[in-house]
Amino acid sequence: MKIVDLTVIPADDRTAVAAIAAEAQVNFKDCYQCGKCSAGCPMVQGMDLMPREVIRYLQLGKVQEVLNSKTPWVCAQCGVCTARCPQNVDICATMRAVRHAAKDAGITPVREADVFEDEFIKNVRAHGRSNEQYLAMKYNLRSGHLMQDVDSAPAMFARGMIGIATHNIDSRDEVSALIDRVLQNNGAAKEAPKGGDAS
Amino acid sequence: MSRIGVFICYCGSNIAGTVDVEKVAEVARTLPNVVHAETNKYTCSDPGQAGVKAAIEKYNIDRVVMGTCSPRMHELTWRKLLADTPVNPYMLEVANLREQCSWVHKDKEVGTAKAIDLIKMAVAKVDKLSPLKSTQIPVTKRALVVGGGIAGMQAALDIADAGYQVTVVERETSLGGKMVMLDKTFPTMDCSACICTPKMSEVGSHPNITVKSYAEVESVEGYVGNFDVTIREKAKYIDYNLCTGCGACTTKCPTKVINNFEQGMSARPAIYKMFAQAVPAKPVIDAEHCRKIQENKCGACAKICPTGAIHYDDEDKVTTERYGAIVLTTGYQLIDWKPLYPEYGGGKYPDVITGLQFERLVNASGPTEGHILRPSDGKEPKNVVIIKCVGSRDPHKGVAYCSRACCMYGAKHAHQFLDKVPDGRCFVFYMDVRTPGKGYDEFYMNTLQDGAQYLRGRVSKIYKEGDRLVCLGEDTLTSAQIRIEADMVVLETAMVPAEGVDKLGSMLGVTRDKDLWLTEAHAKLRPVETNTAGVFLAGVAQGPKDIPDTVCQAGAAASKVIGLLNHDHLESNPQISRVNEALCQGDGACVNICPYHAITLVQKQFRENSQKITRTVASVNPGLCQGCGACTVTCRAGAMDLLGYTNESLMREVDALCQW
Amino acid sequence: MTTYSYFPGCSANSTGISYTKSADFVCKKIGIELEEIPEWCCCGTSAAKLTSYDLGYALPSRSLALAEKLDASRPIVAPCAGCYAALKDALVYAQASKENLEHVRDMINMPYEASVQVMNLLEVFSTQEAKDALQQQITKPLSAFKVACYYGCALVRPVEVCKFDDPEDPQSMDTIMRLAGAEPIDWSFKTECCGAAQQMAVPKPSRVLIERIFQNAEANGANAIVTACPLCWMNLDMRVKAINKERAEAGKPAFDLPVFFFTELLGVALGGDAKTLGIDVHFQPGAPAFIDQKVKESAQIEEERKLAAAEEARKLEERAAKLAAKKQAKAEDVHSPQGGEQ
Amino acid sequence: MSMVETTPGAWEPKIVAFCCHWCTYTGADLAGLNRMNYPANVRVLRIPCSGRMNPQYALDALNKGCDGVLVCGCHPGDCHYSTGNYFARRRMLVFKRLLEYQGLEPERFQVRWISGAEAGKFRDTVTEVVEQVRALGPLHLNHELVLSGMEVE
Amino acid sequence: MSDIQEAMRSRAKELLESGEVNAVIGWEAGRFENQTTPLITSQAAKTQRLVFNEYCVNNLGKYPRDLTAKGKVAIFARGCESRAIIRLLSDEVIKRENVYIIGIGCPGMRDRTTGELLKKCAECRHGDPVIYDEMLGEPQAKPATQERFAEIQKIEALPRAEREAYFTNAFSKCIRCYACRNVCPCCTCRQCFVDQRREGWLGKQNNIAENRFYGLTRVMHVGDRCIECGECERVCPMDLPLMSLNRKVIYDINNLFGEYETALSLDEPPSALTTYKVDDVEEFM
Repeated sequence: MKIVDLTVIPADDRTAVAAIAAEAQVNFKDCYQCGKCSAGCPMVQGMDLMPREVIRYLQLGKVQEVLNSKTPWVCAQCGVCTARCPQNVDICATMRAVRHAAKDAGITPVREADVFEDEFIKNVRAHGRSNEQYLAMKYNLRSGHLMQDVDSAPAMFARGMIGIATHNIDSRDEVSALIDRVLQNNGAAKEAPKGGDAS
Repeated sequence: MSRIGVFICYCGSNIAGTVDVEKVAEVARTLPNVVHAETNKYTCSDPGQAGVKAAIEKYNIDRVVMGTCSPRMHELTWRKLLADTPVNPYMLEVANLREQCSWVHKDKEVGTAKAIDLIKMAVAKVDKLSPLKSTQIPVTKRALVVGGGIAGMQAALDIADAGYQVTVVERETSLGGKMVMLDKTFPTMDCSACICTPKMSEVGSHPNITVKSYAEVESVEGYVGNFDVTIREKAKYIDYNLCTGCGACTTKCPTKVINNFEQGMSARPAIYKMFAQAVPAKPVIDAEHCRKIQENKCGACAKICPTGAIHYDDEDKVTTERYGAIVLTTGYQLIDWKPLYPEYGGGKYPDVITGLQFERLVNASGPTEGHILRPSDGKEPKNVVIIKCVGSRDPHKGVAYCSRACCMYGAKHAHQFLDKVPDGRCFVFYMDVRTPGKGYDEFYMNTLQDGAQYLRGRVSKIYKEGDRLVCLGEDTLTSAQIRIEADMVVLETAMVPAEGVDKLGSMLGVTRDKDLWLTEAHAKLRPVETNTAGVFLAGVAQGPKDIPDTVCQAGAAASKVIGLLNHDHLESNPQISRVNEALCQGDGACVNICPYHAITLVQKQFRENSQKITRTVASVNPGLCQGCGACTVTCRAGAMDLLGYTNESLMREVDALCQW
Repeated sequence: MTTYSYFPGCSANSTGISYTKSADFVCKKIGIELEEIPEWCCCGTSAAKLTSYDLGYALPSRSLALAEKLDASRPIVAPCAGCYAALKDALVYAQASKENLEHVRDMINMPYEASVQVMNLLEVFSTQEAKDALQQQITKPLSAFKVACYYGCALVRPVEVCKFDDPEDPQSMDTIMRLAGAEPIDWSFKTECCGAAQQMAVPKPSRVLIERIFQNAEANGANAIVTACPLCWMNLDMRVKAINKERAEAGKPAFDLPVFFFTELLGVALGGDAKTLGIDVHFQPGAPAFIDQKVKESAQIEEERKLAAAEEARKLEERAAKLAAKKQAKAEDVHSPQGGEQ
Repeated sequence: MSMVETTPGAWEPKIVAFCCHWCTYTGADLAGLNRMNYPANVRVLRIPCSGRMNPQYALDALNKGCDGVLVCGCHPGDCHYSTGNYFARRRMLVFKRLLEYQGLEPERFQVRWISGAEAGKFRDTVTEVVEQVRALGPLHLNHELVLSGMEVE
Repeated sequence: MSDIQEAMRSRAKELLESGEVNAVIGWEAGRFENQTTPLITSQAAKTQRLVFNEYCVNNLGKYPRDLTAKGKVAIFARGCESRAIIRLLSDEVIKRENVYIIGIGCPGMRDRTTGELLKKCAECRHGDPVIYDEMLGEPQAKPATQERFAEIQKIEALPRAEREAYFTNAFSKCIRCYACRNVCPCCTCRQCFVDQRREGWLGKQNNIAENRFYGLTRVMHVGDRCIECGECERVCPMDLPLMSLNRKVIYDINNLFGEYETALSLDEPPSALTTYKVDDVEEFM
C-alpha cells in the first residue's frame, strides 16, 4: 500500500491530465466510480490497475501512476466499458490516449504490446498489407517469446494458410509514404517505426 | 383633480429620530394636488387610525400617501383602514420612511431630505392610480383528488374529515396505489396491507368521499374555487348498485389474462377484482379480453350472477363537475428497464426481477403465498443478488436523479430474503447507501448484521450459465472483479412519473421539471402548492419519496385545501394585468411569457372607423393572473398594463425621483 | 444482382481463407457480385489507432477513397469485422465535419468525399434481396445444427459508430442461421471480447476469454460456434487445442465445439462441399466430419418432420371430413318435414 | 431644495434602484431592521417582479437626471412568480450591452440578484454602485436641441 | 431580368383578371433614370407598368399590412419581402390566406447614382425568397459579401468615449421623422410608444439624448424580431447607422442564447427575449 500526497499537484501533471482528457474527449469529473467498466472488463487479469482506478488517478491528477500502469497496454479495446458506462465516459478512448501519452514519455509498461504494435505498422509499411507469418516471426524475435504459437505454424503452412510468398501491393510505396507523412506530422513521429523490413 | 392626503408617522422615535417629520409634512403640503398633510405619533394605533379617517372625511381626500414603515409591514393595515372610508383601498401608496430611511441613515438632515423625496415619489405615483375593486370569487366547497394511492387517500380523508366533499379519481379498478402491493414497510416492518387496506375501506365508506375508480380526468376548465372537471369513468360492465361483490362471477370466467397487480407473475380472469381487499370491493370486466364482449361467446358470468348486475352493453360515463380545489397525487411507475439494459438480459431471464415483483413474491397474499420462489422453476433461490440504482443515477441509459427509496427497500429485501431463506446468501451491489430518516441507518446496519454482503459497484453483466445467473461486478473497495452465481437477481429500478401526467399537468398549468415530475410553487416555502392557485401536490407525483414523506405531504396538501375551502369567497387580487384592446394587435407575445396561462387570445368585434371588424386581442383571466407584470414588458405596443403598478404611475414616480 | 466493392482484408488469403472461399461460394449462389477494390491496403486495425489517431483514420481512408474512385454509388463490403470497424470509424470521422474531411484529404493526398457506405457481410446477407435468394436456394436445411452465433466486439462497438445491431444481444446472424434451418441458441457471450488482438502481447489473460466463450456456448446447448470475423475464428479455432490441454491437466473436460464462419454453414445449406468451402483447413480437425454427421442428422430430422406434417394433415382432413358429415346429417335433419317447423 | 446635504453644494450621485417586492425589497427592509448603514443616494422604487422592469423606466431615469440605475430581483430559480427573473435576465443582458455599446459606463446600469435574506448584499451593492458612480462623476447627456444638419464634435 | 419582368407582368395580369387577387404589389419605373417606385394596382392593364431591374430598392414586404383588409393581394417577393411577410404573419398582422407570394430570386440591388451594390444588399444573407406560393425564374443564391457583424465588431472595438461620440454625433442628425419606423416590417404597433402621451415614455423634444433613447427603445422593441432587411437605414434621410443598433441586439442574442436568425420559416420558435433557459448566461450574481 502507499501514501498518495494530494497537497500539491505539479502543473506539469495537471497539463498532462488535461491533454489526455482533450485527446480522449472525456471529462473525468463525469465518472462517479461505480466500477461498471471494470466489472465487465475481460482483461482485468492482466491489469495492475482497474480501468476505474485509471480514471480515479486521472481525477486526482496523479498522472504518473497512470502512465506507468500496464492497464492501458493490456486493454483489448473491445469497448464494452464505454458501451455500458452510465455516465457516458469513453474509457476505451482514455486508454488509447494514456497509451499515446505514455509512449511520448518513453514509457512502455508492457513491452510486448508496444513491440507488436510497432511490428504491425512496419509490416504494413513494407508490404501495404499485413503478412501474418512475418508479423508473428518478427514479433517473436523482438519480444523474445520465440516459441509463441509456433506449434500452430506447421498446421497453417500445411493448410495453405501461410506460405513463404508475401502479399504485396503495387502501390506499397504510396502506403509507406502515407504512413511516414502521417506519423511525421504527428507527435508520434519520434517513435515512428521506420526501418526496412528484410522481406 | 385628485385630492391627496399625506400622513406621516413618527413611529415613536423610530422615524422621528432621524427624520424631521414635521418638516416633511410641511414640504408635502406644497406638493401638487396634496390637500392635506399631517403627522401622527403612532399611525397604526387605534387613535392614529381614527385620526386618518377623520382627516379623510374632513378634507374630502380621495387618495392617500402613508409615510410610515415598510409596506411589507402595514400596507394591508392601511388598505383595511381605507375600506372603512370613502377612499378606495388601492388609492394608496406607502413611502417607506422607516426600514429604508430612518433606520439606515444616522444624519437627520440626510434622512429628512431622503424622506421628502420618498414622499414626493409616492405622491407622484398615487396621483396616477385609479380605484380598483377586488371581485369576489365564489368557492365551491368540494375537492378533487386525482390518484387513489396512499397520498390521495390520506389527502381525501383529511379533507373529508374537515367536513368537505371529496371526489377521488383512480385510474385503476381499486384504490391502494403502489403501497398496497408492498409486503412490509421499512424501517418498522409492519405489514403494508395491514396499514393500507383500512385506509382504503375508510375512504370507500366515508360519507363525504365519492370514489370514481377506473376513471381518468379528461379536461379541466376554470380557476381556483371553480374548476370544472370532466371525468371519464370507463365502462365496468357491472351495475355497482346491484352487485353484492360475492365474487361468483370471477370463478366462472374461462379467460386467463396476465395479472398486472401480481407484476405478471400470475393470471386473472377477464372479470376480476384487482386483489382480494380491493375498494370498491366489486369486480369489473376487462373488455379487451372478455369473450362475450369481443366475440359474443361465453356469457358465463352473467348466467351465474345472482343479482343480474352484469351488463355487456355498458358504456363509459363522462361527467363534468365543479370543484374548488384539486390535489394531484398521481404517483409513479417503475422505469421500463428491459429495453435499457440488454446487459442484464433485457427481460430474457425470468429470474431477473424488479423490486416490486419481489414484493409480490414475498407477500403472503402474492402468487407464491409468501414463499420466495423463482418465477422460472418455482425453486427456492439460495444465492440472491440485489442491484440498486438500476435506471436511477444513470443519465446514459435511465434517469439522472436518485430515486430515494431504493436504498431502504433494497435493505428491506435483503433482510426479508435472509429471514425467509435462512441458509441463503444475499449480495447487494450499491453505489452509495443513502439512509437519512428516523431509524433508517439502524435498519441498514441491522441488515448487514443479518448477513447481507454489500458490494460497492455497479453490475456490468448478468448472464445465464446452466440454471444460474452469473453476475459480473466490481467490488470497488478491494478493486476485485466479482463473479457471483446467483439463483435470482432483484433489480431496484428507478421511479418515473406515472403515464399521462404530462398531459394532466399541461391541462392544469402545472409545470413539469425535466424529468416530468410535477413542480411545486417553491422548492422550500411552497412545497405542496403549484403555480396554479387551487391546485396542490402530494406524494411521488412531485418527486421520488418514501411512504412517511408521502403521507406528510398529503396531510400538508389537505390542510392547504381545507384552508381554501374554508372561505365562502376569495378576494381576487385586483392588481392584475389589463389589456387595452385599442392598442392590442393580438400577436400573443404575452401569452407565451405568462407563467399562469392566464392570457388567451380571443376574437372580438370592434367598431373602428365606423366599420365593424373582428380582431384578435389578448384576454386576461382574472382568476389565474397573479399580477407579476411580465406580460406588460413583453408588450411593445404598450397594450398590456399592470393595475396598481401602471406604466403611467411608475413613469411619474421615476420622474419625481429625478427631481431631487 | 447487386455488386459491392470488396475489401477482402489482409487475412483473406491466409488465416481467413475459409471465410473467403465460403463467402465467394455463397455470394455466387445468390447473385451477389464482389468486385475487389484495386490496390487496397491494410486497414491498420487497432494497432494503427493505438500508434496514432491520425494513422488510424488515414489507412482505411485511403482504401475508402480508392473505392470511391472505383464506383462511389456502391457500398463497400468488408467481411472481416476488424476491417469493417476501422473503415466505418474512419468514414464516420470524415463525415462528422468539414474540417475532419479536409484533414483526411490532406493526410491521404487523394480526392475523397467520404460518400461510400461501409457494410459488413452480415449486413449484406440481412438485406431483403439476399434473404429472399437464400430462402429459395437452400437445399439442405441445417436442422441438426445448434449454433452459438458469436459476433465479437468490432461489429457492434463503438455503438455510435457501428449502429448496426444491438450491442449486447445482436440478432442478425441468428436470423440468417435460422433462415438456413439451424437453431441459434440463446447465450450470453455474443459480443464479449475473445481477446484476439492481445493474444500475442498479453497471452495469459487473453486465453481466459476464449475459454469463457466456449464455456457459455456449451452450457447453453450449442454444438457449434459461428463467427463473422477471421480474427475471432482463428483465435477460437486455433487456440482451443492449447486450452483443452490445460483443462485436461486440471481434470476438466475438453471443449468439443467446432468453430465455423457463418458463410461456411450457409454454403453447406446451399449444397457446397467441405473442400470448396474451406472447411477442410480448420485447425480443429474434426470439422469436416462434424459437418457430414450433422448434415445426415439434419436430413433425418427433415424426413421425420415431413412425416409428422403429413400425419398432422391427414388427421386434420379426417376431422374435417367427420365434421362435414355431421353437418350434412344435421342439415338433412332440418330439411326433413319433421324438423322444418321452427 | 432637497439635495443630499452631506457636504453642502457638492455634487452627489443620484441612483435609482428598481427592486422586486418579494426578494430585494424585503432584503432592503431587513437591512433597515438590522440598522445597517448605506449611502442615502439611492431611492428604491418597488416593482412586483424584476420581470416587470421595463427598460424604458431606466431610460427615463437616465434621461431625467439619475446618474445610475440598479435593477434587482430574486435569484434565478427563486422568483415568486417562478419565471419572471429568467425573462428579466435575458432582457437585461441584452439591454445592458446595448447601453454600453452606445457608450454608457457599465457602472451606471447594473443588475443584481439579491434575496430577502441578503441584507448585507443589498447594503454592499448599493454602497458599491454609489461609489462607482461617484467616481465617474455626473452623467452628462447631451440635451442640446437638434437643428437639422448640425454636427457635434 | 427582362424575362422575369415579362413573367411578372403576365402573371400579375392573370391573377387580377381571374379575380384571384384584389391587388398586386410590385415596382414601376420612377421619374428619374434608374429609379423605381412601388406599384400597387388593382387594374390588370396597369400591370404592364411593372418593372424588375437592379434598382428595385424598396422592400415591398410591409405593404400587405394596409391592403389585405380588402382581400387577397399578390406580392412579388425576394428574400427581404418574403421575410417581412413572415414577420407580419407571425405577428398576426396579416393572414396567410390573404397574401399570394410570387417569389423571385434577387441578385442584389444597386444605388441609382453610383451604381454600387447597396449596403443592405451586400450584407444580405437571404436574397432568395424563403417562402412563396410560386417561383418565377431561378434562385440567385447570391452570397453576402459583407460579414454580418463586421460593423458591430468594429464599433465595439472603439474606446468607450469614442463610441459615445459616434452615436451622439449620429443622433445629433436625427430629425425624428420616424421614416425608419414607418418602413420597418417589425413596427406594426397600433400606436407607437412615441405617441403614447399618457405614459410619456419619451419627450417629444428633438434633443440629442432623447433621439438616442428613441433609437434605443426602438431597437429594444424590434431587435429580437429584426429581419435585417436594412430598410430603416436605407430610408433614413440623415444617414443614421441604424442597422448597427439592430444588429448589435442580434449579435448579442447570438452570442448569449445561441445562433439566431428570425423570419426564415413560418414555424419559427418564439423570439429569444420571450423565452428563457434555466441555465442562461449569468452575470448578475
